[in-house]
Order: sequence, then C-alpha cells, then structure tokens
Amino acid sequence: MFLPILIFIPLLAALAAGAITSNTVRPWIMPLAASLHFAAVLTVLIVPAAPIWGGWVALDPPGKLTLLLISTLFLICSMYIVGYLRYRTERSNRVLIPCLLIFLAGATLVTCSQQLGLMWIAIESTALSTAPMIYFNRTPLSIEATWKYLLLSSVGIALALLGSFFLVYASLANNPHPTLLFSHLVRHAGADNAVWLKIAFVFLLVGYGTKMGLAPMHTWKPDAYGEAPGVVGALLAGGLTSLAFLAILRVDRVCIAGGLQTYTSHLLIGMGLLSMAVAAVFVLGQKDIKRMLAYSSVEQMGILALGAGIGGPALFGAILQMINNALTKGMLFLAAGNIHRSYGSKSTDDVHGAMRRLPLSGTVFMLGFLAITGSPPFGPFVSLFTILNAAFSAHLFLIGGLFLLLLLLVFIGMGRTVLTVVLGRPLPRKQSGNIYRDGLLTGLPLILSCLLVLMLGVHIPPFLSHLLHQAQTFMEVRP
Amino acid sequence: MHWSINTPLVIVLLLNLFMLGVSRMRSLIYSAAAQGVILSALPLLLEKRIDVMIIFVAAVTAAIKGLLIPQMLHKALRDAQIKREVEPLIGFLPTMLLGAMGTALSITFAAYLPMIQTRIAALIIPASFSTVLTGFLLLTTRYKAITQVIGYLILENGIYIFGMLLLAAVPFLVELGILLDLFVGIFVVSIILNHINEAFSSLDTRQLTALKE
Amino acid sequence: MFENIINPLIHIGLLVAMPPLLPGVINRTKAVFAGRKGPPLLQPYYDIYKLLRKGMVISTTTTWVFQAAPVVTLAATLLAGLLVPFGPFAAPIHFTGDLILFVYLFGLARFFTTSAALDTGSSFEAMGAAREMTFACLSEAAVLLGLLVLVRLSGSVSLTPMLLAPLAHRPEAPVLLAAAGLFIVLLAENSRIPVDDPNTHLELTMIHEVMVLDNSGPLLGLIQYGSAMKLLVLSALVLHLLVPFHAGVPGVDWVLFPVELIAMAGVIGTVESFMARLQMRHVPTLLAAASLLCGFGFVLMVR
Amino acid sequence: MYMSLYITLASVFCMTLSGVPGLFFSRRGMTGQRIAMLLNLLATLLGGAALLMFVSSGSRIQTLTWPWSLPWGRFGVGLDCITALFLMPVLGISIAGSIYAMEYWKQNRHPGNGRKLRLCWGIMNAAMMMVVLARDGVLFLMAWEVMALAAFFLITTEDHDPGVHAAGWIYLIAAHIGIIALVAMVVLMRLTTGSFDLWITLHGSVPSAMAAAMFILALVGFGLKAGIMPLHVWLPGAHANAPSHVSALFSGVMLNIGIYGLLRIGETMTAPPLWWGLTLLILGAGSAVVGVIFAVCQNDYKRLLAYSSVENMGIVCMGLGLALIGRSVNRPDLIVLGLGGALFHVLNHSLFKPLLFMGAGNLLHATHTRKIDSLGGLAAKMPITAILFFTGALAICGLPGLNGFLSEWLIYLGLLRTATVPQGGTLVWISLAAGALAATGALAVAGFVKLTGSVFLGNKRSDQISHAHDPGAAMLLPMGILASGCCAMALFPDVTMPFLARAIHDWAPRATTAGGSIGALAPLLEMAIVNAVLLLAAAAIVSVLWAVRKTRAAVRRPTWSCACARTSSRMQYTGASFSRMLAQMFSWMIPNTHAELPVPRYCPQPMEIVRDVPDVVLDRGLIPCFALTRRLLARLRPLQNKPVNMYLAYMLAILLLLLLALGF
Repeated sequence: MFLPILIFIPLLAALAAGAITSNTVRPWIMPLAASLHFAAVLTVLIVPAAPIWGGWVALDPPGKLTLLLISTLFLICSMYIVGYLRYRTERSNRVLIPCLLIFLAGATLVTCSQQLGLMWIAIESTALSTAPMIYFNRTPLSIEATWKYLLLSSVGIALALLGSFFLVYASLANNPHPTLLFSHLVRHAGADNAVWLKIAFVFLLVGYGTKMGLAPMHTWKPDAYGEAPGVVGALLAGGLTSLAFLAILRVDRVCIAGGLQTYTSHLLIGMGLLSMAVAAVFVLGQKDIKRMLAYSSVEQMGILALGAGIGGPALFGAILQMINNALTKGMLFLAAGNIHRSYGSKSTDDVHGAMRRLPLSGTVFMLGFLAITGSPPFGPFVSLFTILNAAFSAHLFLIGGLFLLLLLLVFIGMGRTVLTVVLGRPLPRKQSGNIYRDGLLTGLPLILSCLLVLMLGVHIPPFLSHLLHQAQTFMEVRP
Repeated sequence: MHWSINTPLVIVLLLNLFMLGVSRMRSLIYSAAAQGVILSALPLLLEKRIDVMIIFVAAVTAAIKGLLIPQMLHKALRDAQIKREVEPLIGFLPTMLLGAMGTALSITFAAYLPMIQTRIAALIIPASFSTVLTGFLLLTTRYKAITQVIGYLILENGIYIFGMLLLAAVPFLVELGILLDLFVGIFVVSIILNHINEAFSSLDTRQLTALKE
Repeated sequence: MFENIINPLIHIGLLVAMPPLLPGVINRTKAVFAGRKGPPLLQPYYDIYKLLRKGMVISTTTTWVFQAAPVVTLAATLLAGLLVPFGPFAAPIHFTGDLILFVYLFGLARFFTTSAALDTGSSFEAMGAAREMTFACLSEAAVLLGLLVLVRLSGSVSLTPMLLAPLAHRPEAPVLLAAAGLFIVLLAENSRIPVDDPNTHLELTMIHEVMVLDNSGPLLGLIQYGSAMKLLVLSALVLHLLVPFHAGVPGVDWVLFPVELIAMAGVIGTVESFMARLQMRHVPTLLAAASLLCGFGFVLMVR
Repeated sequence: MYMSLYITLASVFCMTLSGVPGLFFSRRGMTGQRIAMLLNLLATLLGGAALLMFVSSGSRIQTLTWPWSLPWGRFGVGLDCITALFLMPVLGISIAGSIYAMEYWKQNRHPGNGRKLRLCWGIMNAAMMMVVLARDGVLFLMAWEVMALAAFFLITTEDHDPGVHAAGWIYLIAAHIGIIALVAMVVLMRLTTGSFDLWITLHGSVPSAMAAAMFILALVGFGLKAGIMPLHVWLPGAHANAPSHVSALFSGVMLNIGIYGLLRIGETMTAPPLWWGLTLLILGAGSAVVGVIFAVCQNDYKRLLAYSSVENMGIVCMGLGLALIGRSVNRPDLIVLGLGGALFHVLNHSLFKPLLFMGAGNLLHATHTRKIDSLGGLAAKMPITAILFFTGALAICGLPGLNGFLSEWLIYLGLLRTATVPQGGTLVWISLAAGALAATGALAVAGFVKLTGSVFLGNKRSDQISHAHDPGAAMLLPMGILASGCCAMALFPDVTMPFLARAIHDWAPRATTAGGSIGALAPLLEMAIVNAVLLLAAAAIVSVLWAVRKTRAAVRRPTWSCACARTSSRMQYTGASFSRMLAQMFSWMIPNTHAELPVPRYCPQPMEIVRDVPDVVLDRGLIPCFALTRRLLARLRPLQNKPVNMYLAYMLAILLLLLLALGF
C-alpha cells in the first residue's frame, strides 16, 4: 500500500501548508514532505509495491526511474526553496507552497499511472498546478508568461486527450471493451488499425510534446522559465518535461507494439532534430540567462526525442539523459536564481563576474553549463555518448553527425552568454538592503546536485544501471 | 438512426462556420453555448439504453457548456468593458473560407480512414475534425483573450464529438476527463483573464508581447 | 693513409691562409677594369693584421653579444669550410647530413651578426640587420633547393660525395640551373654587387657593411677575415658545379684549385665592374629567381 | 610486474590532489602553495621513478584493465615507450612550472585566483597523464576533456581582462569542436573494432571511407590541440593571455598531447593510405612556414612565442607525416628518421619553449608589458634571464650547437632521402618540403633575432622598464635546468636515442627489425663531435685574438653609428621596423601589420601607432563568418516575438504537417 501513501504524503502536506498561516514557517513543510516522499520512494523501489486499483496504479521501470528522479529533484529544490523564500518575504507563499506539493502529488501519480486516462488527468493536474507558480512574482510579465503557458499547454493537453481517444478507438477493433490499461493496449495493438494508431501518435506527440517543450510547440518555454522563480524553473525543466517524456514513451510503446516502430522513430527523430536546431538558433546571442536555459531545455527535449526515436541502446541513453538533464537543469536554474537574486537582473548586460561575487553559484553555473552541453566527466556526457554510439551503430551517420553539429552550435550559443555571466569583473551594486549571498540553504542544494551530476558521469550505481536496462527491455516490445 | 445523429452534427458544422464569420462577441458566445447544448444531447441520441448516469452526464455537460461557461464569459466581457467586436487577425470572410475548406478537408480525410465500428454515423469523425479545426482557427486568428477562450471551448467540443465513438466501449472516464478539463481549464483561464484585465486594462493579446527575444 | 693526413692539412691551410687573397683579387680586377692601378693583391692581409693589433672602441650600449658575434661567426664559417671538399679531395669532415649543418652554420653566424648589430642600439646597424635577415630567408631556401639538385644527382646526403659525384652522371641543364642559382646566392651572401656594394660604407642602402659600423680593431679584423672566408667557402662550393674537371693527379689538383678560386674571384670582380647595384626592392625578386632556378633544376631531374 | 604502471597511477593521483589541500589554507598565506609544490614534486619523483623502472625493465607494454560502471565501461590504462616519452614532459614541466610559480604567482600576491590556478594546474597535469595512459576510448575522452576544461580555467585566471575573456572563449569553442571530433572518432573506432580499446591496430578489412572518416576526425580533434595551421586559432590568444608558467605548460606539454594523438591514429593502420601522410606533411609544412611568418610579424612577445609553437608543431607534423608515408610505402628509413625527428623535436620543444615562456614571464614580471617595442636593453638589467633566453632562442631556431638542430636535422635527412628514390612516383616531390623547412629555419632566426635583439639589446625604449631586474632563484632555477637540458641534449644525444628507438619500435615494429636505426641513418655521434669542434674553433679564435692583442683595454664610448652621437633611445629600430621588410613581403598574407600615419606638414603633434597583427584565419576568416551566421540566424528571432496566436498557429501547422506526412 505504498503507492497511495506516495501520493497522499504531498497532498496532506499541501493541506497542512494551506492551513499554516505563518509565511516563514510554511516553507519548512517542503523539506519535510520531500524527505518523507523520498524515503517512501526508496522503500517502494526496494520493496516492490503491488499494483492497486485494478492495475491502474503500478510502477513500470521507466516510471520507477522518473519517480526517483522527481523525488530527488524535489528534495533538492525543497531545501533550496526555504532559503529562497527568506529573500522573498514581501510575497505570500500561501499559494506557491501548496501548488508545489500538489505538483509533486500529480507527478507521482503520473509516474505510477498505468491507465491512459488516469495518466492524462495526472499530467493535467501537474500542468495546472504549475501555472500559479509561474505567476508567483505577480508582475505584468509573469502574467503574460502564465497566460501563454496556460493557453498553449491547455491546447496541448486537449490534443493529447484527442490523441488518447484515437488510441482507444484504434484498439476497439481487437478489443471491443478496452480497459485503457497500457498493458492491454500493448496487447491489443494490431496492425490492421495502423492508420488510427499513427494519427493517435501524431496527436499525442504534439499534445504531450507541448508539455515537454519540443519545437515548434516550445514557444511558452522561454517566457515561462524566464519569469518563474529559479526553483520553479528547475521543477518545470527537470520535472514536468520528464513526465511528459514518460508519457510519450508509454504511448510510443503501444505504437511499437502496433508495428509502427519505423514510423514513430522517424517522427521522434525528426522532432528531436528540429528541436535541437531551433534551440541552437535561438540560444545564439541570448542575453537573458533564464531564457537561455529554456532553450537549452528545448534542446535537451530534442535529444530525448532523438534517443527515443533511435531506440535500443539509445533509449537507455535517452532515459539516462532525462535523469541527467533534470539534475543538471535543476542545478543550473537554482544557480541562475541565485545570480538573479544577487544582481537583480538576469541579463548579460548587467551580470558579469558571477564567479567573483558568488563563487559557489557562479562556479556551479559554469560547471552546469559544461555538463549540460555534454562535456565529460559529467553525467550528460555518458548519456549523449550512448545515444551517439547507438546512432552510429545503427548506421545513422547523418543523424549522428547532425546531432553532434547541433550540440556544438548549442554549446557555442550558450557559452557566449555563460562566460559573460561568470567571468569578468562585477559591476558595482546598485541595490541595497537584503543583499543575496550564497548561504547554506541556497548553496547546499547546488553542491548536492553538482555532485550527483558528477557522480553519474563517472559511476552509475548498479541499481540505476539495472533499472535503466529494465526500462530499455521494457520498451522493446514485439508487434 | 443515422439521421438522428447527423442532423445535430450538421447543425454543429453550420454553427462552426457561423462562429468563424460572426463579428459580435455576444453572438459568438451564444453560438458556442448553443453548440454545447446540442452536443450534450448526443449521448442520449447515441446510446440504446439510457440510464441515469448518461442523463446525469448530459445534464452536467449542458449546464457547463451551455450555461456556466457562457455566463462566465459574459461576466468577463462586462468586467473588461471591451469593445463588443471580435478583432480578427485575418478578416471574417477569409476565416470562413478557411473553415469551409477545413470542413471539406476533414470530410475527405475522414473518408480515407478505416471505420472501426460501422454502426455509428459516418459524420462523427469529420464533424469532430472540423470542429477541432474551427477551434484552432478561432484560437489563432482572433486577438481577444476571450475569443481565444471560446476557441478553446470549440476545440473541446470537437474532442467531445469524437468521444461519442467511444461512449459504448469505455467507461465514462473519457467524458469526465473532458468535463474536468473544461471546468478546471476554463476556471483557471478566467482567473488569469481577470488578472490580465487588472494588469493591462485590456484583453487584447497583442498587449501581451512584452516577452520577446 | 698519407692522403688522409696530408689532404686535410692542405685543406685547412688553404682555408685559413687564402681568404684575404680573394677580396684582393676582386679589388684588383675592378681596378683594372676601371683603368686604375689598384691596391696590392695582399692588401687585405695587411689590413687585417693591422686591425688585429689595434685598440678597440666599444659602444657603452653593447653587451657580451657584440663581442661574441665576430668570434662565433668566424668559428661557424671555419667549420663550414671544413665541410666543403676542395677540388677533388674529400672534405676533412664529412658525414651523412653534413649539408644541413653547412646551411645552418651560416644561420648561426647570421643570428650573431644581426644580434650584434641590434646590440649597438643604432638605427643604421639595425636597418642593415633587418635587410640581411630578409634576404637570407630567401637565399637559404635557394641554397637548400640547389643542394637538393645535387642530392638527387648523387643519391647521397653528404657534401663530399654530392659534390664529387662522377661527371658521367651529370645532366647539364639541372646542374647549370643550380649553379646559376647558387652563384646568385653567393653574390648575395657575400654582399657583392648587384645585391650590395662592399665599397661604400655609409650609404643607407647598405646591408652587410652597415651592420659592422661600430666594430673596430680586432673585432673588425675578425669580421673582415670572416667574410673573406665565407666568400672562399661558397666559391669552393659553386666551383664544383661550374668547373667539375679535375686532373686526377693530387699534386696538380691542389695547385689547380687555388687557381680556380682566384679565377672565380676574377669573375666576381668582372661582374662587379659591369653591373650596377640593384634597387633594394628588386633584391627579393633576384633571390626568388635564384630559388626558382634551383627548384626548376630539381624539377627537370624528377620529370 | 605492473609495478611501474601502478606507481605512475599513484603519481597521477598525487598530481590530481596537489592543488586540493591549498583550498583549505588561507588566501594570503604561502602554506597551500608550498604543499601544492611538494605534492607536485612527489608526483614527479614517483612518475620519474616509474618511468625509470619501466625503461630498465625492458618490457614493451604494460596494460591494466578494471571494470567500470559506465554502460560501456572499462578502465583501461597502459604504459609503453611512446606513453612514457610523452609522460616525461608532463612530469618535468609541471614541477618546473610549480617551482617557477612559487615566485611568479605567489599566493599572497594573488589571493583571488592563486588557489584556483593551482587546483586546475594539478588536475590538468593529471589529466594529461591520463590521456596518454588511457587505453579505453571513454576514459581517454574523459581525461581529454578534463584536460581541456582545466586548461580553460587556467587561461581565464585573470578573467577581469577582456582580452583574457576573449581568448578563453575562443579556446573553449576550439576545445569543444576538438572533443566532438574525438567523440565521433572513438565511436567510429568502436564500430570498426567492436570495442572501446584504443590504439589497437585495425586489420585489413576496414572500409576505406570509415578509415578516412576516422583519420579526418582525428586530424581535426588532435590538430586543434596541437595547433596545426588552420586549426591554430585558439593558440596565440590563449598562450599570450595565460600566466606565463601556464603558457609554458601549454606550449611545452599540452600541444604535445595533440601530437600524441596524431601519432596514435597513425599507428592504427599497418599500411595507411598515402594521403594520410601527405596531408600531415603538407599541413605541417604549411604550419611551419605560415606560423613562423606570423611569429616574425608579432609585436607581442608572448604571441610571438605562441606562433613559434605553431611553427614547431608544424615541424613535428612534417616528421610525423614522413613517418606515415614511410609506413604507407614500407620505407623503414623514412619511418625511423621521420618519427625519430618528430619525437626528438617534441622533447626538445618541451625543453626550450617552456624556457622561453618562463623567460617571457620574467620580462612580464619585471616590466608589466607584453609589447616588444616598449622594452630594450634588458640584457644589462637582467643578465641571467638574458643568457637563458638566448640559449632558448638559439635552440628553438635549430642552430647548430644546441638540441633544436639535431631534431630538425633528422627530419631533414628523412626528407632528403626521398629525393634519391628512382624516377617516377610522388615520393620525390616530398623532398621539396625540405625547402619549406629551410625557409622556416631562416625565418625563425629572423623572428628570434627580432625578439631577443629588441628586448634584451640596444637601449631601453620606455622609462617603465628602468627598474627591471632579474627575478629570484625560484624563477631562475627551473629555467636554468631547462637551459642546461637543451645543452645536454645536444652534447649527449646518445642518451636519448635508445629511448627514442624503443618508441619507434613500439610504433612500427617491422621498421626497426628491417634494419632501420637512428644511429645507422643519422650519425649523431659525428654531430656531437662537430659541436665540440665548433667550440674548439671559437676557443682557437679567442686565443689568437688574445695572442695578438694590444695590452690596452677596450675603450667604452657611446655608439658611433656614422657619427650620430646624440641619438635618443626612441630613435632605435623597433622590433616592428626590424620585421617590416619581411612583413611587406608577406603582406598578401598578413594585412595591416603597419599603419601609415598621415604626417602633418607643420607643427607635428605627438602621435602613436597601435599595431595589432590580425590572425588571418581567426580575424579575417572565422570571426566575420561567425558574425554573418549570427546575423542571418538573428532574422529568425522575430518568430519568438509574436502574440500567442502565432504560437498556436505553429502548433496547428506542425499537426497538419505530420498528418499530411501520414500519407507518405
């Protein structure tokens, strides 16, 4: 009975957070709930939890990985948020904290929902709970960002619903009374309704792709990531996108079972390369560090799609990349948040010499940049290398070459901005008052995520590697 | 049997075209409400055995799509004190033409698709596609935030129409999903609309382009 | 055995004793062509001896480089002289790859000469150094290409076998081209007309002589002796290409060789009498032409 | 049996950690720096001992493999003579630099960046050691990138300077392009061999397209690191802007690592296509000639030294190309001479280039300027630096008497041997490269005469250098050791030769068994004797002078110079004027070295010319190209500036597009 507990811990915490009136005490709910959740997740991973609710809620291998990832990321962010909110005493966090916790609950549900409709509802809940987080700053700009996010993701989620309908409709031929469980869908996906499966995949890809931020549905990302607090950016870029990718993977599995491996892989590779290209174009000369991170996220989503499209060992790489991306993006966004707080700006016109003014955040930002662009010895290198390896092994030389080229372009684009931020001599401070300095609560999460990313680059723990292999075999279904 | 389904669907299609061409905001809201009410009746027409659950769902759908949401939109319209005209990105006639083309395309496209359960009216799939397309057209070619909300509503209607095909096969989760989506989506959207109105004194999405490269 | 001792000794004797004679011959030739009587043939010997015994004035600006330069230059030239076979006789020092050493020894000399010029802190000397350096860059490539012709011809990479390769194997055209190229280099490297004019000391168009303006006494003597020796060494090299005929009898050949050298000096004197100095900006073209001649010679043989 | 490998790994470990304890000591105390230096010394001693053990054991190769938890993972390291040969400069220069930094970059004078610098110093050295030790592709790539990144942080030590920032940025791009090429290369290698084992000989059946792709990728990746000509763009800026002992490390060690890679890729095929070697030879010759031309024209002495590194790496590449050609056409003599020359030159370059960069550090330390034309007459103020610098300059010009000549000589011999092949074939043309090498040598002399002459000789050109003086022992000692290394290598080449011979044997076992040995092909002993003769001749001349001298001592007077007695030091020929004729000769290649100022006819005002010598490839090629691309791509940016309607339209468009694609 651990799975419901997993979902209820954050929900209860959200209720408690709503009930607490003190603006300073409330944030502490976060680390508490996050650690409990993390402990529960570990328990679930060690002691396999039985499926409940007629198999609607159960953990499959990719789900396990995503769950572990979300929980870890949330734990890191929860620590950070306590420190962060100390600098934001002027603003009530009565909406923010419950929303964060609801997001965690929704995310947990996504990872363990084995039913098409349930998964859709869970994703919808995460989407809606993030909207108030983006709106936290209550500036006209943040309203604009929220509006764009909400409209685009609502349309996306609607398309995903339509796609889900198509998927169900496609399975009607073999199974007049479908249960909508993924395992059943996989079993009943036949070749005779390939067209409907294809249409379903297109809609689901566009729908969940919007959530994930694949180009050209990524347009909300720079705005939302740019205006949200850094920690929210971390959860969006690391958490929400991973959930959407998980959803696409599950759907992809159904389509593969329906004999559409080639089709979906073409689509995913195409979308992946397009996303990487779009990111490469827009990240070039980007002055706003958070928008830059947003485009980097678009690029990463492209990589995930590409890896999933190539399949086989590349899928292993893609899922590993999902983990690496989440942790690295987390560390980048948190560091960017600190830099933003300290300089009162996130534009490279004002931000220079972060390594001098904020030695920790500046260094982590730099290392995060190197990590996310695939430099060894950080985690993303391992996953990118695996994907490339798989691409070349499958004799997809052109795709592998384009992949490398786009990685390089993104590196160049991001590098310009990042170096301007971290190097040089800081301009004299303008603001006064509560000046931000790296503290324990806002610094430790950075160090922690940095160490995790570094560890994944030189040593993949056996249990993780085992889970990844399981996930890879899980996705290898026969039509 | 077919005529009983096809007639409302044809009306829905005509309403789609009307909505694309109409210039007054109020008429647009009324048409959307009307479409919602017509659609809410579809399950009753489709199902052979009509039980309490179906009636309940139909009633809730009608209440939300026909009453609640139009009411909210009216209120937003009043609050915003905006001009009553729909402001299009491209003119009404071109959008109507696009809509008509979209409908034609949907019918052609649907003709190519294999029908999995033949017993249900052939018009459902094209109507669904066409309505989704209409919703998208409204979303992309109209500048007012409220119009976009209506566009989204139409889009959902299109999905709802397709949901009819699955009504027999799957439990009501599908419909509940739609309702949840509509309800929560529109609810949150109208909260945001309110904030936009407060912050910008306008619901024109062209005002909302401060975030750029 | 006898030859192994005697020949090197004669070689060294000629190398040490003969150099000042060549400028003497050149000056005499030029005087004859100009209708003058000219200085005695042995005048350079007297000059050098006198200079060696004079006192020195050294610039306060200079450092040890200034004083080391003439010594290193002379030592390098001397060593280079030991690598070139005189007449039909093997050089005292010969081993595989000595031709590179030969070329680089002049580089070593140049490094010190030009550094010493810069050491005085005077613009005149530095200007001369800059010119010397510029032209040397061109002539060094020409020398190497010229030697490459000989390498190809003899199948060997040591100066002695290269220069003493049997006549029968020599195609005329490439050798003549290389000889012409090397002759131009010889004129340039020894600051002769048409590249330079050793007679005028104060013109700003000078190259070599302007570099040594601040040398006096023994240092100047060493420099003059060294440049005469360089003339001799390079002439000996070019002679192998121009006059590859030997009597075959050691005694005759040892007499013939100095005569050839003197004749060579006469030719240089004649060239100087009939040609005007080139404009400075045309010198690179001339040297490039020398490189091209040598390169073309090589191409002819590879073809 | 694997003792030496284990000790080497211990040395790597020691090196990695050398900068770490310093992090816990005061910013303004020297304790951390002392510990770092001692740890570095320990690492060097350990490494040196390991190498000695390895060499004396006579074993050919030692490899160790541990399992690794990465998806493909093995942790494979190996030690053979080539590795050992490339380890030596790392060990030597790292400790030399560490000692040098004890005075040059004192922690208490640089509290802000000293600790970071030493941390990265240790990591970089350790990474370079791992690069040459690695026998597994992934380990290799990781070590490579750690090296590249540590180097980046070393370059940006003084990141507040915009010049440093720009140099770091260009370096970072170059390094990233390099690693991407190498990643692709390693992956292709795995595809052909089936494992990530590195540097194993590929067997005959490799498709030629695959081999070509691998070679080109390796050329890009390793060539970028080695600074081969069109890929040298990062090199001058990085070398000029890094602290001098770091420049010494880069030039003396890091560039070698690129050469190491090229060497290894050549090893992978028993008979590589002829164009491999030809490409390397041509690129090398180009690098040597163009690099030295650039060097001659520089007005910044660190940039001059940097371009000279491009030149020297070009010379090494020529040797390497020759060896590859020898491999292709099965000519052991070419292999032995080419590779022997290349490896020898690598070692030599690791002696004299750090020496020169440290000398440059002394100058910078004393005068705080990098402009050649602000200095002058420093030999009087800094006599020891001057002598050491002269030694380095003579050696790097390849002049007889010092070590640089010997290695260039080997390459010359190899090139000339191709001139003697029978009629026909392309091989003959290779000998023309000897002409390029000769021109390089002459130009190098020009460049270094310009440098030493303008900096150390003559009069001072500005007052800011009046107080210049020699630095203390910590800076002079490593330089002295390097300089005596240069002399020792020249006088006792026989000490190094057996080691080189074993490295050559590792690279091409068949060549050495076929009778090729350096001693047989190139009489090094004679050369050493000739060096002695040169000294003897000089001594003889001095004694003759002594014998005929007048008793009167030399009189000291101001420079006569055609009786222009009252010249001011500002009227001296500057370095720029010295190289002007040469620069004009190559003005088609290097525009804008000299700006002509309009001279007003009356009442001249004080004027100043600032001359920047642009790098043709970087400033005329890449940067404008990059700016153009950026402008073109910026045209797409408005796509992201639209109202939300357009964003929805993008969604609709992709949806319709994908549905349309359904039909196909």
